[in-house]
Amino acid sequence: MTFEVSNMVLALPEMFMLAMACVILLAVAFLGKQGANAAYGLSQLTLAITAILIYQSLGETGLTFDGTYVKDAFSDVLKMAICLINIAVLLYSTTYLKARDLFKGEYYVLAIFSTLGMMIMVSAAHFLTIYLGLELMSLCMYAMVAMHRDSFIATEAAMKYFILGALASGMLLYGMSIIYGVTGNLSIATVAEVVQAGGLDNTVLSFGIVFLVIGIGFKMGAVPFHMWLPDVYQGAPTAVTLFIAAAPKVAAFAMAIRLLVEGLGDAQLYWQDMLIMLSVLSMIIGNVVAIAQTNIKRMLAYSTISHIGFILLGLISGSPEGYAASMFYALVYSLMSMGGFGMIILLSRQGFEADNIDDYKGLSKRNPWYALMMLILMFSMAGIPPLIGFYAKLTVIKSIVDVNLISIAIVAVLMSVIGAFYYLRIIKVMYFDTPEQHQALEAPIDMRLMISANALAVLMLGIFPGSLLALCASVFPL
Amino acid sequence: MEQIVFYCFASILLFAGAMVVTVRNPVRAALFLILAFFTSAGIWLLLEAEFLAMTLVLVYVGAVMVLFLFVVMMLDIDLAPLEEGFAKYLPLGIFVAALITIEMIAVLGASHFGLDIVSAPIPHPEGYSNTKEIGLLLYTVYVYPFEIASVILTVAIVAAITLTLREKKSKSQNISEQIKVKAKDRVRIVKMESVKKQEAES
Amino acid sequence: MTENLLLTIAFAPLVGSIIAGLFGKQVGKVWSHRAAIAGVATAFVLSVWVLKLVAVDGQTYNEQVYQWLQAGSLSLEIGFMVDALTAMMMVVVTFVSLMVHIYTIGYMQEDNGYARFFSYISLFTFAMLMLVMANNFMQLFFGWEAVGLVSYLLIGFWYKKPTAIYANLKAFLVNRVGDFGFLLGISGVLMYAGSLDYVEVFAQAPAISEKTIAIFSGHDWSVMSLICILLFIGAMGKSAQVPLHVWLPDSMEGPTPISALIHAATMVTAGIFMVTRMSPLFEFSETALSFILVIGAITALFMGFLGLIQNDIKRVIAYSTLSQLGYMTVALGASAYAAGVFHLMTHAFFKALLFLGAGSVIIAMHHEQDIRKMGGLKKYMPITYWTGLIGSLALIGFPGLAGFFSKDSIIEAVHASNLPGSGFAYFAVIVGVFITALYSFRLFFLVFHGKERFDTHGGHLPHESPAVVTVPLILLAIPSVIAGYLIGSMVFGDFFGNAIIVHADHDVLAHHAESYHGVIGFVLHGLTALPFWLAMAGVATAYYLYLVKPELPAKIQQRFQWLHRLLDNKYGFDDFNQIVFAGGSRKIGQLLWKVGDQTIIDGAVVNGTAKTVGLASKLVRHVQSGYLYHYAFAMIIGLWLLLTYFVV
Amino acid sequence: MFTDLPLLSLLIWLPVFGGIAVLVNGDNNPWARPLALLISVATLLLSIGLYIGFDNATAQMQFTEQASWISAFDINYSLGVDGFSMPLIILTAFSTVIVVIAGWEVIQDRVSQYMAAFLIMAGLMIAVFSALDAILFYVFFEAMLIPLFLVIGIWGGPNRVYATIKFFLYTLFGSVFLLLALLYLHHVSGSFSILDFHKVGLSMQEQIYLFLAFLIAFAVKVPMWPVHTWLPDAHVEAPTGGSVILAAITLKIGGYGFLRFALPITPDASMALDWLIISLSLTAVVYIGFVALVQSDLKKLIAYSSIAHMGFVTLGLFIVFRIFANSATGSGAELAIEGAMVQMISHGFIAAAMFLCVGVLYDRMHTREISAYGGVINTMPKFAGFAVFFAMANAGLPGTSGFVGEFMVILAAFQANFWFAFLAATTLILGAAYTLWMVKRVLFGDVANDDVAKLTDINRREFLMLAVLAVIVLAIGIWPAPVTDVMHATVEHLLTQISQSKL
Amino acid sequence: MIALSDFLILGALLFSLSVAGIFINRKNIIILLMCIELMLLAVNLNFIAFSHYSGDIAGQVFVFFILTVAAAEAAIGLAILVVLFRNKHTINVAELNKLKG
Repeated sequence: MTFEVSNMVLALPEMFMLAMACVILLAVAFLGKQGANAAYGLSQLTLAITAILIYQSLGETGLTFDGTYVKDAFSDVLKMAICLINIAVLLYSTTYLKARDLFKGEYYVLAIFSTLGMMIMVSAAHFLTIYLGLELMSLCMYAMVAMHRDSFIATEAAMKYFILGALASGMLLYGMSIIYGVTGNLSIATVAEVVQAGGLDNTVLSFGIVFLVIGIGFKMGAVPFHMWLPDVYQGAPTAVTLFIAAAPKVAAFAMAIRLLVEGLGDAQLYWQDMLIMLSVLSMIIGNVVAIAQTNIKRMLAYSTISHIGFILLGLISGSPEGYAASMFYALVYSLMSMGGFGMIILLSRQGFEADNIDDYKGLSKRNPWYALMMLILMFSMAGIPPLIGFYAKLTVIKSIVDVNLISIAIVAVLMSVIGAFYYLRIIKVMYFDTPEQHQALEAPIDMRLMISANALAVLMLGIFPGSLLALCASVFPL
Repeated sequence: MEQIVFYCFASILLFAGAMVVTVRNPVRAALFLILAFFTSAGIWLLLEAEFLAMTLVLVYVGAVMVLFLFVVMMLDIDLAPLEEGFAKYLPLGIFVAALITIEMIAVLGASHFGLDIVSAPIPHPEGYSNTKEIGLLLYTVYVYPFEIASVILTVAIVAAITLTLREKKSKSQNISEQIKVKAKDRVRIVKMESVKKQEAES
Repeated sequence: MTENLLLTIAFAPLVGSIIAGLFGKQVGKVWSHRAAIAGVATAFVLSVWVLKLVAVDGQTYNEQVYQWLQAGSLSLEIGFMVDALTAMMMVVVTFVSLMVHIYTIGYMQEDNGYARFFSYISLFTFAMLMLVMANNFMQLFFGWEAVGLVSYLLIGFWYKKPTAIYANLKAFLVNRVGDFGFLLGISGVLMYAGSLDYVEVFAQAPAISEKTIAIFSGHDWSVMSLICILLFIGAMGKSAQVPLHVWLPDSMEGPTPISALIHAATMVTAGIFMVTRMSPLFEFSETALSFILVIGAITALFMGFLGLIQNDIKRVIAYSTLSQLGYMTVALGASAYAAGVFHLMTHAFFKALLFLGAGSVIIAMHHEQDIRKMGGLKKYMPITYWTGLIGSLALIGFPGLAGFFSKDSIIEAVHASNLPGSGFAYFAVIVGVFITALYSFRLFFLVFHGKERFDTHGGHLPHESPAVVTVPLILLAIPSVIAGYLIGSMVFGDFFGNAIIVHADHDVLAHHAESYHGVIGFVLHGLTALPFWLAMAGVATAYYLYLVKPELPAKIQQRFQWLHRLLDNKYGFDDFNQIVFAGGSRKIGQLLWKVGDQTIIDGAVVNGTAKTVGLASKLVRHVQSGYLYHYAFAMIIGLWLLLTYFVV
Repeated sequence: MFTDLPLLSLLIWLPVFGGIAVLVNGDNNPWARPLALLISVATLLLSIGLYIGFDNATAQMQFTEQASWISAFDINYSLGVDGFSMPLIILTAFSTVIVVIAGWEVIQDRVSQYMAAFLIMAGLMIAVFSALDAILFYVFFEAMLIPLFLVIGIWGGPNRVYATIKFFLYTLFGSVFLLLALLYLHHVSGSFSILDFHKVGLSMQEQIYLFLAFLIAFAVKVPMWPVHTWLPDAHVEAPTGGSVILAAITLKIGGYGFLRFALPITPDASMALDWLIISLSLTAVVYIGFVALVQSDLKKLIAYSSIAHMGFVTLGLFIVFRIFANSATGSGAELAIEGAMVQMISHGFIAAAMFLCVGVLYDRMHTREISAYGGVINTMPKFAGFAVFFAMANAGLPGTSGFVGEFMVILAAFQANFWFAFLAATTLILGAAYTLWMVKRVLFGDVANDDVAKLTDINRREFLMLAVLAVIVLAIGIWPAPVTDVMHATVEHLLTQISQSKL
Repeated sequence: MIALSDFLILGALLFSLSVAGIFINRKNIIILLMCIELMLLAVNLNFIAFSHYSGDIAGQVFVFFILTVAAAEAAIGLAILVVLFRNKHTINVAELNKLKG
């Protein structure tokens, strides 16, 4: 219970970000109309510097704040990823917000706070920090969804998101309380020790795990706790959808790892089957329902659900390789969905959301380069090599094949075939149909460059996935 | 004695909870919720969580529920349509809820947490202060969560303001803007035909 | 004999063909036919030289040229085998071919496809030479199919004629049915002999003959019988034996020279040649021989009948060809291979002669082929008339002419055979003699004698054909007369040596040879024998019916309406094939396509899956009703499921 | 000389980067076509280097290259060829040249994209044939679908959307099972090297499942009955170049897959389930033969004929077990496998030529309905000559390459079982029937209508490509030994592999 | 003595009640928010009971934070509600159905 600065330095990125968040808040409060630009600039700076800070401290590990905060390779990599993802996300969103009179400093304040929440989750070593990080992240996102105050659907989405999110938080807490009751501890490491030691009441333990799994399932968007996801994705302003779709999934994944793997790794027997159920249902429902969608945001939402099913596969395997695979998948998914929603922003304009699939008709004629980028993203999501999405599927399926869950693997691959259909439909619309609109793109140059970089990264990482895979593998030592 | 108190509080709590769920008037629901909080606080006292019991009353009854009531009053909610029936899927819902409850009770019941399994705690020594204990922890071990909680509250403020604050039309003058004004911004000259063209009758 | 010599023989016509075919436009008509004729003439001259080497010097040749393919221990090679049989065939082929080449100059003078025609017939010569000179089954099959290809091309030579392109398709397909059996036969040979080389296979024959194969489980069949019958099915296709004969009459849609060359003299006899070549195998299977005997007999007799009622000059000859092929086949069945091949040779000469004669008539009639519109041409076309007479007499087996020797030896051989079915075969060939004479002279009389029933086309009287047409007729007439005198060495002598193997039990010719005392004796004996009198009776009947009482045939036709209809429908083979095989396959195809592919596989399975998924998608979509309480309820259901499955 | 160069890498990446270069050049660039031609010809020349430098005597992988690719999973960039893959690589390179020439004038819309798609596809397909690492193989195996999907979808016919999506999902459906199988093999063997897969021991049950996975994957690709229905649709809608590649190369990947994966990795299951493949193959030959007979669309007819011909490939590959059991002479197994290979190669040329012929007609008349034609020979004699030649080759006429493979397989099939040969040999009749009936209706007869009367004969470009193909078809038919010689050692090696039980 | 199970069952009943409230109530979003408060109350009860019986005060600290967060949550929830009401002039749950399918 002593305060040592040298220990607290481990949390420097979070501290820095918090400080900067306050600076941004002040800037917004005092700069008036100029605040938004300043907030945007400062936010990007914050994210960049945070990423650099994390990068520089790579390799240092340890617990601090009396075991509520942990810094390890896992947290460093994911936090860095979250920062980088959000840099791109903010860049994309800004274009969108500016075009719709939503360009306000508060957006960035909330975004940075939310990012902070994610980082706290990722670095949590205690149930309490997980919970608080989660709430910090979620509360910001509820508010962000509602930020388009004049939009019916945005507020409706926010309300649904909020109610269901709170419900899920309640469940998660309930689960935590039960685990606390069983193990008598709230620190993840200690819980793990107690569980490993055994002699616990298994019924109650699995009872608690059920609630934890529901909480995790909700945050990730796994069936049947997914119902918020399509509505929120569709209703939220695309900039916010983009924000929700990318980094929070990484954070939710981190939460799953912290809770289930680090905390309850020895109770894998209990949560494995639950996750199998969620995973299989997610893959089926996500892919099947996506087929009937006409709104691309909604379609991508369902596709997200199916991707979540795949991410869960890696956890199911219960092996370090599987966790690494899941992590790889989560990162890759973020990269792809960022690109996908970014593309929607790129094509949208004032008064035109570009969120109907038909809006993409003949894109390849109107704009071959971006059609190609979208093609890369779609094929990647469908899991066709040599794009990165393929390796994501490959690694998770490999991990469950390695633990002999062949039947699950068969479901997974079959669903990926069904899934390919709706991605192909986008490509079909872009390439095989004749254009109905002829307006030129209105996006600024940084947006264009970023989206190209994003899609090309999907391609290049697909051709050379080795380093990213190695990175993920290194996080989970055997 | 304790048991009688507990069961009293418990039944009032459940009753209040049930009423919160079922009454149609939000004001009454809020009031029942306050009742529930009070009884909860009583139960927490039984569990020797004095500090939290007080916090519950102060924070919840004092602040949160007032906020609720305030919003209920502020929004001019037309209650009439809210009265309409909500019973279509009710049986199914109740059934599932009942099942879950039974399952939960089965897990949490006496077979797992009865007195023979979890014995009563050793009473605290004299001079034990629940508030002090919590306070000690809060500012040492849990300083990090504490900071986060503060951030959450900040966010709540920011978010609430962002969402609900409407920039009023400022009544103060902005001189530079007034100077910049040009005639064409202020006066629109509309050319009109002196005689309105006859539309072709269809 | 050297490899180069044989290569030259085979490839000289091919070179001619390429020049005429690919460069016909550039070199012009004249050089086209010069090139082609030069090629064939070279082949002919050298073939004669080869025949001399074989027959006189007793040389044989069997060497590989190159390895075609190797798979494991199996080596398929291209090579030549020349023995007496080959040499004889080479001469016949190149000789008839040369004649046809020359004849074509006149016959096709006005045709647009002049060069193309020369290219085709030279190509045919090449293919036929490859067939006969092969030393293995693979190459034999190559030649076999290649002549089929050329036949296809030539029947459809006038590609604008719907009947021609129908006929060529039919010819190819029917031949393919035969090839189907042939290829299976070859496969069997490979399986049991482990090689496709003639010599090696023949060496294995005794061993193979002891093996059995269970095609239908429980029934062991003799492998040799199976192989031989399969091979013979190939021969049935190419040599137009019942029931695979249907293509040959239709093939007359092609230009007349190829009717002579391909569909009378050479290609159709490939089957006969093949069976003869395979005699070391066939001799081990009496079943196969009986089968051949019966099939041949049926063809010989019943195809003859059909010749009686045809009115198209070429079709009459075509049916006659069928019937004669039946004779040859009967000879094979009776193990009288030498007689069969001898008949093949003589038939090649006189049938080519008849066809070319018919062609000459057709030219004179301005491409009118209906014999009811001819008559009395004797005085206009003396050369054609006399050569035609020689041909016809040779065909009916008039003593002293080529056909007499070959046909008589066949009849005698069948008579001596004691295989199952030989009785029927003997009956068939005997009756066939009468029929042959009847239709041959019906044709002869109707064309050359009697009233002039032709349309004079505004005063243009028919006239004799030019020299390029008549010279081949004369040249062909010569062997038609004298070729029979080779009987001594070819049928009864040891001309063929080891080329033909006959088991002692079947050796009907050897038995026959004992009573052979030279040509004169044979002729004299022939004059007293039954066939001669039957032939004379046939001629007389024809004379009576068509010259003396021309109105009688119509009455007979009235009287035997059903019979006429039966013959007119060619026993219904064509209709049967058309309805059952052609129509049936199309029906099956439609069924499999529409029902199998489109309805079941695509409709039910492929699109059905897609539809099901789509439907499921639409259904599940409704669960996402937009109502918050449904969403919450879904979560509760999830909770309930998890609790129930994993806790309680 | 050639062994010093990383020849396979060059063969893969030259067309891929060349394709990208063409793509970047843009559609309005007049150099798109010459550049594409240059690259494709260069690739072809390089691939001939492969033939020259190839050592016939060994079954070892040759021209091997090895580099670490995804070290985390021990996935390597590992290349090499043997007697099976080398000819197919040359075929690929050759077909690409033909496709580039075929699209020279015909494609006017998005030319550089068209050329680039084919060049990239060529690189990917060469990579499929030369990959020795399972994942590397799979990556290229799948990646190839993308350009093909686009080619059919963008330049295809009116019903292209249905066709492309059907094609894509069908093949994807098949290949995901391959992926599972490969992952499982990795699980068992601890390596992704295909050659290690060959060595790994597997129980019967494992083999059966693996075999079925391979079967689904490759049966769709080949395609075998009853998973063939994507092919006619894809062919009908594809532009000529797409059809050519589809028929010449894509289908071969299925056959190659059986050779590389199914047979050596799961020999016991292959033996136990050979009846299945054999019956499906024979069904393909007979059933599809009948179906082809009644097609009214030229391309559909040829597509069905492709399916029937590919039936010989699978038949040839899987009768070996019966031959082992039956025949004392023992050469039948080699005959069967080599026959299947020759059939693949020959079909690559003949089907390509047939589709080019249809393309020639389609470019002029813009219809593929057989009934719209008739008497084409009158106006296009040169073309008709080629068409009849290729039709004959398609019908398996001796002297053409089409004969060789069928002949070898039928000879071998007899050694397995008389009825196999019997049913297989029906192709002699059916193949001739549907091909020649089509020829009759399209080419022969009097000029059917005014459109036919206006036809012009093939130009020099078309003549060139058809002539080259004709020469090759003829050459292989007359002397197939150069094709088969390169594979003897490999075939023998394969036969020893599959004759040793893994149980 | 009151058994731990009694408290837990009470918590469970309260939890179920609030959960049921969320899907039974179809008319009024405010009541939904209240249900959530009720649910957190149940959780808190659990924590405190466990904390009491194990003699570990950490559970009570947790409850403290839950209370804090719940307050913040309520604030944001109500803010969203206000925005929603301004847009739709209703807080009827059944009318929140523009997004579906």
